[in-house]
Amino acid sequence: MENHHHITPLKTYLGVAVGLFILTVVTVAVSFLDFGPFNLVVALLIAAIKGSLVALFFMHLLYDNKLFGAIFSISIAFVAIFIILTMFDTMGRDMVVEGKSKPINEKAVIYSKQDSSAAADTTQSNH
Amino acid sequence: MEHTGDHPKFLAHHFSEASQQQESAKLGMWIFLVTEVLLFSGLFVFYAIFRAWHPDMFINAHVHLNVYLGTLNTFVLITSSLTVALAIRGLQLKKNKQAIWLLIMTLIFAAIFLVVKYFEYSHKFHLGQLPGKFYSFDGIVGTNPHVFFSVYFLLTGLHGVHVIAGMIVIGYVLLRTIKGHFSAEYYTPVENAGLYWHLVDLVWIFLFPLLYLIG
Amino acid sequence: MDKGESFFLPAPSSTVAGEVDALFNFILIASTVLFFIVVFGSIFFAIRYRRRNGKRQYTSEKAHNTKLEIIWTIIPTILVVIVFFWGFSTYLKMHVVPKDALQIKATGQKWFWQFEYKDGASSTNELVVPVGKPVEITLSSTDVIHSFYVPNFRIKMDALPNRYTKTWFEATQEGTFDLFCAEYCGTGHSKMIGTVKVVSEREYDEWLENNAISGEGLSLVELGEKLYTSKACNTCHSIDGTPNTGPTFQGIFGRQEKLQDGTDITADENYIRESILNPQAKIVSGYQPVMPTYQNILKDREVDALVEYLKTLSN
Amino acid sequence: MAKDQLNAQKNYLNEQKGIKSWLFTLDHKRIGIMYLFAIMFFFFIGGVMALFIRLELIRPEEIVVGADTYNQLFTLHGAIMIFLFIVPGIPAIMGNFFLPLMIGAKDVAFPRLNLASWYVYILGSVFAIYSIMNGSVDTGWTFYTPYSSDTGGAVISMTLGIFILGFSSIFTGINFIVTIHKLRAPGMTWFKLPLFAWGTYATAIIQVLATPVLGITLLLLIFERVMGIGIFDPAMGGDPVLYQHFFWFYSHPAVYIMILPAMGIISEVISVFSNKKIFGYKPIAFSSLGIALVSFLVWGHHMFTSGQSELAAMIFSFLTFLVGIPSGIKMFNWMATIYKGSVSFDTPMLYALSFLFLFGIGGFTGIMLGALSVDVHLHDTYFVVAHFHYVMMGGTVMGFLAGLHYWWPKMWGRMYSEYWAKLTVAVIFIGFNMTFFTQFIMGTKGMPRRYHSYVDQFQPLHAFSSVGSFIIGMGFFIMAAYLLHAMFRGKPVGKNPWGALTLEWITSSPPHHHNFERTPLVTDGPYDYDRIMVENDKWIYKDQPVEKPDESQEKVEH
Repeated sequence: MENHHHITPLKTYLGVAVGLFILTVVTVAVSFLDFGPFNLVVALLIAAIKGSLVALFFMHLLYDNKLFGAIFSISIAFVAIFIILTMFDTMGRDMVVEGKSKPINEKAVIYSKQDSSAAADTTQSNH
Repeated sequence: MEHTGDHPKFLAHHFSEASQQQESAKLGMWIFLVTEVLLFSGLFVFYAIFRAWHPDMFINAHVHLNVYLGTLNTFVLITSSLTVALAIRGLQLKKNKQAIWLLIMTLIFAAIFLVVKYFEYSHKFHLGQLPGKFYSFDGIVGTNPHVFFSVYFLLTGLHGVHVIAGMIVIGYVLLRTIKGHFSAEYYTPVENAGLYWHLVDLVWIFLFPLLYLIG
Repeated sequence: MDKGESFFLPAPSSTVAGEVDALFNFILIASTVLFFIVVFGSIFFAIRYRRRNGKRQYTSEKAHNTKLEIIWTIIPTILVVIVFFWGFSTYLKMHVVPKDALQIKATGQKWFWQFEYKDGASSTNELVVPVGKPVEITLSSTDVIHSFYVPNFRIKMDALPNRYTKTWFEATQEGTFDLFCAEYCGTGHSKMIGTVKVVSEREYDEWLENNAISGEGLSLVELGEKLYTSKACNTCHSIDGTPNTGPTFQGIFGRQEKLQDGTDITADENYIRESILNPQAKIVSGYQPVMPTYQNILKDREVDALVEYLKTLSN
Repeated sequence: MAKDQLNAQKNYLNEQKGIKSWLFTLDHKRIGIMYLFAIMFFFFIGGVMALFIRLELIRPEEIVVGADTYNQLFTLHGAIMIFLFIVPGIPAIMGNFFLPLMIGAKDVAFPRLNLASWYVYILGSVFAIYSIMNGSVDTGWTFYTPYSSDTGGAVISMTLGIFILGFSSIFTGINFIVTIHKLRAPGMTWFKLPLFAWGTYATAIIQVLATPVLGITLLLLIFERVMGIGIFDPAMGGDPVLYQHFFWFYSHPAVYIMILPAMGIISEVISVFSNKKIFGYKPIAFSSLGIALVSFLVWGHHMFTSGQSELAAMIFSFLTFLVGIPSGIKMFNWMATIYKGSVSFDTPMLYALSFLFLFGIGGFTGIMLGALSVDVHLHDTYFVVAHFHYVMMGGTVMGFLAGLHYWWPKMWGRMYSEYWAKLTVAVIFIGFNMTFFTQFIMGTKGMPRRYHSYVDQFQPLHAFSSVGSFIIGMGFFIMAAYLLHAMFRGKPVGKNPWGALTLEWITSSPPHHHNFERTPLVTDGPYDYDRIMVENDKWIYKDQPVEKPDESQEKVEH
């Protein structure tokens, strides 16, 4: 029964941890550089590498039943579906009729309900 | 429930072997982790949509977060992930004492994370950088800056709740380890607690750049 | 039955209605044919191969027929692809407004529609449009989501708060058609029914002219009486004493009302005026604070007219 | 068998006695029974509300309730029927009871989690009841913003209740996936799984993937109400259409949580009562999985008139049609199964045939609603109401009733009166079509839904529909009577009254505490009616007419 359990060498664990520390420093460092629209891509790429390290080694996906890895990937895929399909709507509302579907008041309507004087103050301070 | 002779004590009656029970428990845990990921997904969509609508506001607002504290917390969480992984390794190698100490360290790191978070939160409360209609800070240019702080507090708040839940779970398996319930043959609950804790770490790995480092 | 009305569909009265109906009928016929094959086929087989005198029998081991399976996958697939493209092309037509369309602004509000035309003309709950001309409706809402739905035109579009949405139609026949609110919006949802009056172009121009200088030539009381229905006061306030969403107007002027905070008030000119323009200020006890404001909807003279009209109801 | 013999025989019902032995049981069968009673209670409440709604709609003016009460009634009817009856219904009752039996397991993988899910269900329903008592909710079961962030009433407690119910659903889902993966009896390969197991498996996947999103959506809704976080409420800079995306990301797949297990039951019932191998086992199994996955890509078809972008509408419409095809394939397969079978018309089969009829109509009207231009006309009218009642009630509830009658003798060891049961099928079928087919016509004529009163031209149709609804109500009343009678006084049955081949029928009726005397060894497929026949609880093999070949078919007797 013991041979079911894979025991990861200490070196691997420590190596992965050091890798994660370095990547953290890197991602903070590059955030001070400006890649224009690629800022987000770079940040997410580094996060994805870090995440994979955690999943593969700390969570043993590399050695364990492949089913677990598949299940986990499915969850990520569905998050992606959720974001992408929703954005097909929110990003494409002006495609047919220009100027439709935009907020009438970008800075939000003044909050007219009685119990929210705080919010009304906020919105007014923006004007 | 009658147990036949060769059934170890930890084996429930409806399983025929220990490996079947262990695999089942782990499979169940992984499926549970899927539900956790999808629970967070709603907030990620919230973030993505509003960031795409008001990119300037997000950039103007995020500078009010403290990158240093965020980085510190990232280090803290990664270390705690390492200690919990090593604790499981300790159990596998029959070094129960080592495992107990590593689990205690994990709890300490989790507590440090929450303390740092507390300081960040109280600073924001002080300035009025609060979600939704409680927002009263004046100094961020852009459309609806209160939305950024809604996203910030919801994401870190939900994550914080998971940190607390993780601490409870780890505390529970720590107690059982101290009581000697686990051995090199049977340590599935510790393994599952570890999986949960790694997921908390994993979520933070994405939250950190999205909230603190954009721009 | 009206002209062109079928068993299922009301008379088609706009340019797109015909296309929508054609697709509807296509799906209806295709579905009926398939339904007969599958469902009545199943029932027929069940009867044909029923168990005689209660004896069970061994049955065929055949549980697979590639040819058949391919056929009954492909045919429905082809059908739905046709339906998809057909539906999409009409849908696009519904969303691309012709350049020369007449512009009308429609605002949904709990629980009536307010329409604004060019030259400051306006109407409530009655949309007047010329026949044979494309009309673009720009929709928005002041509170919750409403939906602009004219069954005879086969158009529907939600009216959202803080956003403009658009729809358009070209009426093909004169007449009066129902206008429904199709998105649930609260207590008065089912009373949020208006009409679309399709008139000839000449009549439309006349109407526009008369409406732009609203109420001139009428006495205040006459104007008030007209406003009582045209501005949808009657949705919530009766004039015959029956209680509704709001207090009845019968005998309202000079009446003592108990307010929610316990104080008493006499309904005089000032109170009525305030209640029209700022309805939440003083709520009569027993009623919900649900009335919308008529600020910016009613002109001063119109408020005066309503007050004068209400006075007449107290005699 | 005499009555006392059945009571003397040891089974899960009399193994332990007392209320405590039920409340703390870990036995999946007892938990299934507890779910049965809890869920039936809410079905009754929801049904009574439906009757009040129909009563009110007989004439346009007010009859029994005012507009506000009416709005609360249809909201609660929807919320209760969806979240407390139809979503947990088949998985939690039939799945809990029969899934382990069908795959030859002693229990579900996590019995404690299973019991917890029942308590979570009860806790969630307590919140729901609290909000009914405490001002009630009038938002419609969809809780659309900004109406729901503004209206009075107990929106927060209701959404919290549904949030809690979600956990119950997730627990059940996790349990089923692990059970099917890890606890199948020896010899039970994936392709020897009964199709009901495939159905619940696909359902469980959706439960696990979709329910958390409902949870976060409702939390966001609560935060929007309490703090105005600005995601959904336009008054705070939010977007109400975004709420609809969030909501339907769960609620559309949830439709398949409701229908997939029912399709599983129909596959079982049609095969058993045609005494014939199911036609196209693999297409049916895989179409369940296919439906489960594609169902996540189509939610936007609830929003064609909501002001979402035309591009999104196009994509969602196209994907919607894709999800229709697997359902169509299933219909053809069921027809082919009946062909050249040895068909008997027992009550479960009559429900299965009703299912084919009603679900067929529901499916085809779904095609109309998926077509963009037609949907613009039909959206938010009674056509939609009729469509989803044909799918939900004509599909899921018919499947549920088929399963209930199919498995009732196994659950209680006693048979109901076939005469009354068949009569009830007829009553419900007629009443149902009267009620809801009329609503198709109203819908195409343009009658919007959620109307407390309406324009006069719809009056005759509404009245006709209301009469139908009372006929349905009568049908369920008769059913409750004969089923309760059967529970205590019914004629005891043997192991296998229908001659079915799935594993739950090789154990005694009712099954005993540990399900099987010994773990069964599976050698035959679940639908091998071409070579096995069961007469009077004897398994007769075509090629070996006398002897039973293996232990798995050994009778479990004492």
